[in-house]
Amino acid sequence: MTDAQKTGKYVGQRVTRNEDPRLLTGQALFVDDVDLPDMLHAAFLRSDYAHARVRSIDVSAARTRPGVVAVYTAEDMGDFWRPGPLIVPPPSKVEGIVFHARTQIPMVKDKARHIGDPLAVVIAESRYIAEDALEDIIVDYEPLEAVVDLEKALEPDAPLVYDDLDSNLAAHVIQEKGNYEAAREQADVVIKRRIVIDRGAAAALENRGVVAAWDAKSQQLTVWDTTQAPIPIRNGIAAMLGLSEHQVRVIAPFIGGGFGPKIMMDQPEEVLVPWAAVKLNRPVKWIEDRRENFIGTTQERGQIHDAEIAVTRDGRILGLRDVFLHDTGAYDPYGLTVPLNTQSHALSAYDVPNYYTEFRVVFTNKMIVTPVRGAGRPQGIFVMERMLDLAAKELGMDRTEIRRRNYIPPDAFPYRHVVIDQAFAELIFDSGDYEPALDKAMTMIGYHHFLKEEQPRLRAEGRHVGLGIVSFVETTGVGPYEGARVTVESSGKVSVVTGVGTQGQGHFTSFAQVVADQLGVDVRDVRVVTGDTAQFHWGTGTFASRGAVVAGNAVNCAASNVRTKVLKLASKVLNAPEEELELADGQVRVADIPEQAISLGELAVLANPLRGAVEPGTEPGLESTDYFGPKTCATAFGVVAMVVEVDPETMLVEIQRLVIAHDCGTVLNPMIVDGQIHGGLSLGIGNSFYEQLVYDENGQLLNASFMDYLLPRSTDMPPLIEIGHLETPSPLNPMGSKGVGEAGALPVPAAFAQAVEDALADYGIEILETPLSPNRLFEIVQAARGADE
Amino acid sequence: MELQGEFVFDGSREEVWELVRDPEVLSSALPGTQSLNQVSESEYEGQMTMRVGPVSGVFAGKVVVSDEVPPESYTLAVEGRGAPGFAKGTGHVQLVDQGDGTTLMKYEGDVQIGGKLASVGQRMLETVSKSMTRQGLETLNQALQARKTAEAEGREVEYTPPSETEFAMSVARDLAGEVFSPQHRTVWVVVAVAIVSVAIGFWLGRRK
Amino acid sequence: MKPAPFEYHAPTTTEEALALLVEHGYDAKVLAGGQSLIPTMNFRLAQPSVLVDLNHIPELFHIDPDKNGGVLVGAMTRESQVEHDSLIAKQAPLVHETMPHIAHPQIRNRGTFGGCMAHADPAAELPAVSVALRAQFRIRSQGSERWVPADEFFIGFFTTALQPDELLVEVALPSMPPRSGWSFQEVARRHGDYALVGVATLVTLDDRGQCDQARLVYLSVGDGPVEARQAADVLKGQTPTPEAIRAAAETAASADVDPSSDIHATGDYRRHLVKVLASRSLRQAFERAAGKGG
Amino acid sequence: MSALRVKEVDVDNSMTISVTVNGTRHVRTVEPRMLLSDFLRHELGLTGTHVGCEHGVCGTCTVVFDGQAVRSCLMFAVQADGHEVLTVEGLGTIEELHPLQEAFQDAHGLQCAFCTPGFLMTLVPFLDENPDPSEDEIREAIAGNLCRCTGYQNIIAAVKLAAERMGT
Repeated sequence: MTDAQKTGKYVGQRVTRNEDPRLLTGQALFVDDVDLPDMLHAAFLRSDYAHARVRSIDVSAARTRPGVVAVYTAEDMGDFWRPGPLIVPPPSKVEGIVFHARTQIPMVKDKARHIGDPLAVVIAESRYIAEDALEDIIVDYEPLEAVVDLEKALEPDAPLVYDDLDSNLAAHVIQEKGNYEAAREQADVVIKRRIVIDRGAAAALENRGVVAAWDAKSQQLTVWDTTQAPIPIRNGIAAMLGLSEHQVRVIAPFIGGGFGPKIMMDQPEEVLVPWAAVKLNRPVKWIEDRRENFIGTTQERGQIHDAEIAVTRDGRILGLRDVFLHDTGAYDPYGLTVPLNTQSHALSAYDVPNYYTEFRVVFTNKMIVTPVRGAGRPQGIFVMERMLDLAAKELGMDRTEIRRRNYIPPDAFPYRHVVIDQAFAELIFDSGDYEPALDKAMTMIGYHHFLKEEQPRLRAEGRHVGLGIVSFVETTGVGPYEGARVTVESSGKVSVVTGVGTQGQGHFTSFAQVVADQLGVDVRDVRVVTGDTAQFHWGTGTFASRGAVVAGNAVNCAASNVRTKVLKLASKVLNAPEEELELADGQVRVADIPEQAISLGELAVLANPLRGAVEPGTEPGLESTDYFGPKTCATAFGVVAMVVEVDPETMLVEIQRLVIAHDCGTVLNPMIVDGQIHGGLSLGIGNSFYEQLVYDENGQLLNASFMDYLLPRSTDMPPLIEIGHLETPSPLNPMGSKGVGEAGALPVPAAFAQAVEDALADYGIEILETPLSPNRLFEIVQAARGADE
Repeated sequence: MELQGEFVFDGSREEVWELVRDPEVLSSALPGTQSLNQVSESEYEGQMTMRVGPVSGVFAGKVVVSDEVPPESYTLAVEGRGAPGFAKGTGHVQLVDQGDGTTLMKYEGDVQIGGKLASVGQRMLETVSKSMTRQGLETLNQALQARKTAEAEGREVEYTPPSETEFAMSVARDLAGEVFSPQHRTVWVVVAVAIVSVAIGFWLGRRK
Repeated sequence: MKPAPFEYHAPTTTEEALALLVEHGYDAKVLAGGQSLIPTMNFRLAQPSVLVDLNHIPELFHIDPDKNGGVLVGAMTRESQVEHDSLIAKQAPLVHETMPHIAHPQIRNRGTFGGCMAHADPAAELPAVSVALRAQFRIRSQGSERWVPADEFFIGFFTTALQPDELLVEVALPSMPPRSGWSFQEVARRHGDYALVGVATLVTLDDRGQCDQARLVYLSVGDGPVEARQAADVLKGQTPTPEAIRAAAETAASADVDPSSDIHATGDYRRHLVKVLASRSLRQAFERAAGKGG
Repeated sequence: MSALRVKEVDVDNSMTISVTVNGTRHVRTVEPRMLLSDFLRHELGLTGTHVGCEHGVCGTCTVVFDGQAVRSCLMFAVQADGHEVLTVEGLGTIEELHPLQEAFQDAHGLQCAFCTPGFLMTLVPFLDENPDPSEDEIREAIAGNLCRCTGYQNIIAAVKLAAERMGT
């Protein structure tokens, strides 16, 4: 696509979504809507203990309950029982890396390692009966001491999550850039703090679910799965069941929110439900319930950082040292993606010459940790932004100034970060221009006005208002690749098929926009199919803010190829040189001679003749399949600013204003991009003040319901989120786009902490943790007061 | 969850000891008990129905008494398990003769709660446990007074087990023996307290 | 999360309902709005074997004027109806003001006034409000009826004076004396959540403008509604100055309550909120009693 | 050891009920314990009503019951016997959206759309009663519906837009 095409009739425009009418009328298919004749229903028995040896499981009573068709434990699986695959191995490029792979198991054989570990599955005529039967099962446990606290877990006498390992250390990684120790010697100011980030849930409104149907006659297995990655799941299920990949079709229909955990592949239920369907030769449905979602779906964020920043008197960062513990939970199938992201984002948008970063990944008796919208990035951003705030305070410097002085300058791109990141290569920032975004955010929030006039005035009235402003980068659009097939059908309508799944990101529209511009058709005439392996079976999935970037560019490539074919054929048919042809209104026509035209549908028929010969070396049809794989990540950037008011009596916090200046390169559909930002920010608000998974010392999750795990509601959001766009196109892909899916989630906790600290400036508190709560703020203030006395 | 506290019984240390270690107490005590077997000198197993507020469930329970130093101290290991989850606790109980005819009971223990009870019933666990423990001990003291009165009057201690609902109500109330007839319900009361606390601790509401 | 099986009955008269309760005893559970019971059943923490659904008994749905300006509310009256009722708004403004704090609109459309009382959740708003108002509860059993005052109705955690064969049929909300002021305040993590602490406050001034009586009834700080009687004593006969209010608030926090901790709030924080809410609610209530403000 | 259960109930105590959904009367025989949400979705095949928590917090399963928004996961199907239910399928069609649905599309008030039917069914009776709501009233009206994608901003915009269009 040429630069001129970056904003076309559709691309770059606010096009309302093609998929909405179906979604709005209840006509869109979600996994739990699949209803098949003779379908059975599964329910899982999960461990009562976070850590226990399972001596025996007595399922005899459950098996005899009327309506129960089967009850399986690990024993019944025979050779099919095996640990799942290591989805992401550790990057080989990092030297001296220690990594112990312990992938999750379908059902517990000997030891339950967290309260979500499945012990048995009941298959019955209805979910009601299946749940009745769960209560018939008697498990004899030998409870073991649970590993919960990250630091205690690494003490020499700690109980072991894995008896065959010497300790609970799952991985150890050190990366260095420059020489931090030497830099520290040069520093005027060195600040060291411990920073704690606690766990949260992804909490998509749709719980997970799997429906599997085996057709014995055609030897075909069809699986509907709430997955963000249908193709890898298909391959995994085929391997597990010993089927050819072509015997398995995985469909990810409409998905009710992903946010990360639905990328996780070969989860116990995803393996067991298809296995049971084949074994019983009847369709089986399992729909996770909300409590299961809290105890059986992966989570994220728990880390403890010991960070140290070395700065000069004029606010230049000489180096950062960050040593942290990362909680991976009971298994580590997703490798090091999350802590590597933390490592690569702790330097954020800043030109830091010296960096020492070291992490230990720790096994605990808690739910597995895999990426949740943000995926390790918010932790890194939180650490760096908090350290910069402390440094600014120490130096008596304006907080925006210290950031400005350290931004990677626009002429330093591509900027070598040196650290190896989750894409297994050295992180290189492709492009960026950070100061304009800072300026924009400052203007939008009225930075100077607020600090010089509004805040003093309100403080004089006894009100506790504060401002927070932080920057963030987000590596997006990671490889390896995605593909797409674009076909002009004989009706003149265009179909687009891609391997990624969709969970609300608007792919049915944004991909259609790209194609509609390339082929000159109405955007409503482009039908997009995602997430069906029978339609397209190459690709990885929708995660890491990569759908629009990677799959979007693949769609663009394929559409561009079709355009070439169209022009070539039309040139013959219309007897005009290609340069004189234009594609518009579903037609190819000779520019300036509108009556000399042919519709795309007619061309499609001509391209697929029923008689005659197809020229050697050409393909039939107006169709092309193409792939796109970016060399490295596209780096998005943004600045978030907010104004909060704290009620110092109750410690309730109100976010009064929230603005974001954001740069995600070329925007396909600003309406969709804004929506993604809104959603990310609301998760960020949750991670700041509402959402915290509380485990007790025995590894029991204490808030496994929406009553006690608090998602932000409409009344918890600021009155208005203001978004300012900047566009620094990525040089890594023809469309110049960068991802946006996770952006909002990254900076909010850091901005919130800064704003609350500012609002409560007269209490002299330091906030070194997230999420907060009114209760926690009360304690922090009490502690600060106690220290004063 | 840690539980600890003190309670003063109106009776001598020996009387209190006898009360809390009376096997008969164990076998007759708990309303809703469907079975109760003494497995060994210091171990009991049984099954009981609990209904408290909206929560109901059948729990299988086990109590093991150890480290007995009559009449000074003992350790209890308590386990109750049902479909809604489990409660498991150890408690150390110490009796101190106060020299004025009263006995100070000091208890400290750790209760572990798991399953659904833990994951969705958190909201008021501590409040419930605190209050239930206090009320359970008061019941016990009432039982002690009744026993002393009966002994003084030289008659048999009469016992009518309370109904499940009465039990729940009486535990919830600051009961003082209104419902509980004067009997000894020692260890099982403690078990009951632990399990009931857990059971009630779960609670759900419209606020969702 | 599907409920265990049960037997379902939908009587159309109170008598029928009472007969069913006698027949099934402890095994039966009364289904009013179901907004607390049904989630508990979905989690299978409640597994009643019989449900007696009161939704088909017309006589339990009403809001009527009572003698002396009071209001009679039928047990099955939906919370949303109470919320929007003009008689309630006029005669029981404390109730009117409290209703929007209860959960969310969908829950109030189904949840009932009496069901909330009979459920006796220590974190519920209406029990505290009913104690502050000195409401009376009409309880029926087969062949008899009794009235129980609010402070005797709530016994403890989810426990009321109701026997298994009894039904709460009506709640009488007495009118407030002249020169009365009211306030309902709560602190919740999010709007509509169970309050970390809440208080229903009712004060009455004598003709000299001094506090004749004050009632502060807290929720979420104990095993039921907790009335701060010592704080009230501090105010009695006092001119409601900021100092007097502060003293009462201190007393409420230090002497009247002993709140526990949970995952959302520690006992210390709750105690602190007891003080904050006492001040805020007393201030508002006294202003109203004096005819200033709302 | 036997199953730990208070009292076994005969599972086969089904009842025949008649429920009018979106104007059509449906007669079915169901167990008393069947939730109204499951009845709508799995007995009647009206899968537009979604289920997100089954403990009455998320609002995803909201339907209009006798004119009022209620959580269908907190009612038993037998309780709907003789009553009227309106679900998202009873609003507009793909070809002809209800003005509220149209406003949701225009204002981008939906992303994954799992929560959307619950919002719509909460808002239909709300807008009937409050044709010209303030922003705060809208926020309050939808406070019992969780959305994880939109941050609510565009939902609120959609409601304003719908109110504007429906008012004229």
